[in-house]
Amino acid sequence: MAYVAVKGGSEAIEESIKRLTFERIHTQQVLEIEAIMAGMQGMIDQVMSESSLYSELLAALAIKQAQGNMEEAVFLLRAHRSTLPRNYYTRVIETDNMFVERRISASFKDIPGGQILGASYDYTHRLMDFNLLSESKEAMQKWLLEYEQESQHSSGALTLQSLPKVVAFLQKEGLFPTYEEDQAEPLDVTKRSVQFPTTRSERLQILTRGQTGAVTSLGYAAIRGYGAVHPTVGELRVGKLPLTVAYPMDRTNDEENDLYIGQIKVTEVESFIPITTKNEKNEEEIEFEIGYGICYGQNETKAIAMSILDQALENGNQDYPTHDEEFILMHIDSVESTGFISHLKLPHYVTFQSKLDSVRKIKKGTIQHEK
Amino acid sequence: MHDKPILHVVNLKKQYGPGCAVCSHNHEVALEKNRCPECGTVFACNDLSFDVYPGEILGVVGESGSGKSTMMKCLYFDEEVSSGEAYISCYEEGETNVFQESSQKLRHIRNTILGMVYQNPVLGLKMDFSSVGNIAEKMIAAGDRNVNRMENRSKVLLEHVHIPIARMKDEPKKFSGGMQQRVQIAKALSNHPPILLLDEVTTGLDLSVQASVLDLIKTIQQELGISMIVVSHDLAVIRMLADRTMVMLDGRIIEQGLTDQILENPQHAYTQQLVYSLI
Amino acid sequence: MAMDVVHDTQKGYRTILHCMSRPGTIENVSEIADKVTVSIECLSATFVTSLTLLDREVSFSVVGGDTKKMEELFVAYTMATSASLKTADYVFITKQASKEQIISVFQNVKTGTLINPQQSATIILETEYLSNSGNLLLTGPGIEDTEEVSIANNEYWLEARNNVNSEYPLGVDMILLDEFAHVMCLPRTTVTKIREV
Amino acid sequence: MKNKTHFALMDEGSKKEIRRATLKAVAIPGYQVPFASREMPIARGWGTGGLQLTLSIIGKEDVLKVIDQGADESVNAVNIKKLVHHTTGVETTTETEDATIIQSRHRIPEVPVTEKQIIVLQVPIPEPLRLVEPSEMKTKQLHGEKEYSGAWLMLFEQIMKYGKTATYADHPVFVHDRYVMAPSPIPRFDNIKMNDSKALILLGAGREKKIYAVPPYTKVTSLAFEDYAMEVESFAGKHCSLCHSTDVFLDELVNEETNVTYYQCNDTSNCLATLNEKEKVVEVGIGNA
Repeated sequence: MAYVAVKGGSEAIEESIKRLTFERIHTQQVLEIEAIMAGMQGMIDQVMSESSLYSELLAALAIKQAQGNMEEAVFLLRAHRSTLPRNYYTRVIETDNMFVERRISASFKDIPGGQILGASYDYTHRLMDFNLLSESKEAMQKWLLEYEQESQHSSGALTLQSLPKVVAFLQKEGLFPTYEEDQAEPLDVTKRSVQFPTTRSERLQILTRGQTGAVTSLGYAAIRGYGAVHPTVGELRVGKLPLTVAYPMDRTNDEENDLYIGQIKVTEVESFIPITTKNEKNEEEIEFEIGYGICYGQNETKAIAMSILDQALENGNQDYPTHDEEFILMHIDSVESTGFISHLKLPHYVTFQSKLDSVRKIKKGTIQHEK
Repeated sequence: MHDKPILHVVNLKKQYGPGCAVCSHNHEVALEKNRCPECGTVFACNDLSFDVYPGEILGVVGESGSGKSTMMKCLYFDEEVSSGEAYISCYEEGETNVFQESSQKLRHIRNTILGMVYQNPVLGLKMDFSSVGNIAEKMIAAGDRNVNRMENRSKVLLEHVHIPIARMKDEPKKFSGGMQQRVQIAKALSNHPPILLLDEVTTGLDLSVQASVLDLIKTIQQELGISMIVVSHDLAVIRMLADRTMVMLDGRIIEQGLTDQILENPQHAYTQQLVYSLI
Repeated sequence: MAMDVVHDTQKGYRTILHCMSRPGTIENVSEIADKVTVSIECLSATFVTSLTLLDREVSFSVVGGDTKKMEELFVAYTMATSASLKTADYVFITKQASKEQIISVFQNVKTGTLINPQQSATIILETEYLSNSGNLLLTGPGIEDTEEVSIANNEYWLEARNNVNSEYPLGVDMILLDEFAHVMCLPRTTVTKIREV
Repeated sequence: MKNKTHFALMDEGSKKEIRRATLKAVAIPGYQVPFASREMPIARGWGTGGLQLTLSIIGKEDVLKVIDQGADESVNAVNIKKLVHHTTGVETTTETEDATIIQSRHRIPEVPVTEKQIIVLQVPIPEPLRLVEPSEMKTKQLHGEKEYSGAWLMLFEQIMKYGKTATYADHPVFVHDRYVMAPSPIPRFDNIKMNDSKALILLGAGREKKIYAVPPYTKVTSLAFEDYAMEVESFAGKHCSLCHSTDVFLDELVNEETNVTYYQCNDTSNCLATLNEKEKVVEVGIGNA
């Protein structure tokens, strides 16, 4: 009988969860957290970015618990985030001071400090490497030895360096307007609700938390024709940023006393986008603006797409949904979209009964009318 | 004629742009037409002051770009004024400057005291809703909660504007421009607004339809004593409807008075040009 | 025994929620207030309320008496920011406040906007006594028929409150506290009337 | 790594934010107060708004009842109840009378609620004007200006088309003569229970990040024209096949073997109570004989 579905819920749930555990462990292969952390950096980065919680360990745990299901892993980490008190904000970070591991510019061949390719899939051939089916530790060690013997890798450590921004050089030349620094305290979208129209700090947070696929698709739509953004990647950099917080009991707010709390790896993109503005005389002019993208870990597509959407939303345009902040910001969050889609699986008996009643009455009414 | 105006407007100003030292002080001299050559600010309505008396039709005539449509939008609160005052005698006893009121109160004034017929029916109608629904919307906004009463009143009004009752459930998007305009008029009249604003309502209509719409407006005004502001670039319309007339040019009122007097003895060069071209 | 930041603030909050839902109803938080051991310049119930509602995401202002000590105390315990009367989310009016000071609070606090009426101040007012017999009659949401209350010195601010609440939904909500750790609330929807003798 | 969860799961800062929003919601009946909305261990759209409200108000002495579509044993109700119990240790119940907090999806219990209780309703779409206007910024403006002709017009159009209003569950209500509010997808049958309710009613939409409230003894009317009353779901001539109640909301069921339609109480705990009551009467009757 249909009614059984809503009865005996407790047992049904227990059984379903047991089954899930069975699926995870029945082959009796223990998936070590270390193995996920060592070999699944891409997934970890994506999970950290979408859940806006930077912890490689917790991300790896979430991936393990979710059996590699990304939306589930993000969900786990987000839910965990809700239980953590957050009493401090870090100091503002100047990304000029990033320890750069990779840095490219699509706008200029010669950028001061040079292009640094770093680690990238960009020029790999996407051919299946069947050798990985049987990879041995010995082979790994041999490869590493050879790698270190090559002279440029002799230091062993990463070639970290602090480089100035590409845009800074252009600003010196007067090609980019110089803006006054916005010292307004950013609004934390996870602590107070977003109001439309939003501030840029709110937009950037929601974009960087956005589901990678959603951000990418919408950024793509914005440059393909359903938007009015024509970007060039001015600078894309991947590297590490040190984080500090003000010493809690320090009333002088002296930066000397700041506490170092660790570092995060990020991908940062500054896209150069030409826009039309009006000068003091109300005449139209063309200027470059920067679309900004940043996300945890190495996730370049998302960061670029974010920079496109940032710019699209910065210059609203009623003709395109990709420039409509409600359309973009309300629909790219992984937990929200997957949650609402999946809630359709919940029983809707009462609502359906109500619908049925209404439809029947209308039908009856029409028949009476016709008589 | 009458002692107290139903609508009293003082120095209504609407500018687009920030203004600068040059145009903010002495724009009389500085402006090119209505635009400041220094900062590009446009003064769409520049210190408009006028009164509308109970039961009269005030005509507003001027070329396109003279600021008359912007003025109407300001009076219907579609646009926020840059500065100025307006007093409505049946709101707070005419002692409150309505331009200073909260949006909640403006909405109430608009729903209960004002009616508006836009030049473009798209602005005044929901094209996907039934015509009767469109007319009812205004009555609903004014607080009516009785379906039969609203339906009956809609039928009367539709008949008034010569739209067959059989088509009352059709959406305006299925209608011709003239029919849409007539639905809009029916809608604006539905809640007996003391003040009705009509912006180029007959523009774009066939001559025969024009005549019947104008007739309709005149009849309604006489029957119900509604005060109206009728904006038109067409002096013929103004001549037929308006008791008094003001002439606008480059965001300013250059002449106002009894319509007959203005037509017979125009003072301003621009008005003279208008009047003579009519003859 | 010290106040428990989890369970006592929960209780404090439920009391305020109950009172806010039922204006005129008087409850007390003495059980929690008695646990307050720090030396403070305000009523214990006020301190309980501050711990219940404030944290680093909101701002507050204190009016009346030596406000500096109280401000420091609230900042230290809740990490909330001290702000001007015009921008504060929570305004505490102490027993020491003069009539003029109280009226000036009502004239200056934020009352929200029509789009966001919740962005209005909550006033926490210390008063000598609150009781359920008196000639102040309350009606509005949360009140079945009429509530009769008396609030010490309400004549100081009743009119100012009426003015600030004149265009609903704009307005301010009040939490009233007395020396016996009684709590009563007056949300903006509550209409007051003095009983005519 | 610490394994123990904090009381009521959320950190105190999160609770405080929800509590502050809730107080404003009570002070402005029917107005949707925005809040940050934390991610919960259950999915968005599965009752996270209600859950956050429950977790922010609940204390050790509370007794919790959770129902989904009227049933205590519905999977989602059980799941939410389990989560709250695990993180707070509070007592749970299926008896409506015993509960101090009743979290519900799509129903208000048949048993009259009391002044001691708080009803928490889960809301999927809190904006009653969403069908009229997709933009949040614009709907906020409409509420601000008390401009509800769009909502009324929808009903008017239905009457013009069908001869009567054709709303389903979630028929909009007018609260304290100021705000049009989505009562959450409760059947029209339950709307009346919101008017002058003895209990405080809190409504939470987690995904849409809104909290709103109907304080006790507050005027709540279903949107309806003078001459076209809102019709509640009708079960005239039908009764519960188990307890034979007639004045309750019924689920329509079909016997798989005979293909005959029959009805059962939607509120399962009330059905059981009625049955027990009847047993008692029968027992007493036997005893007397």
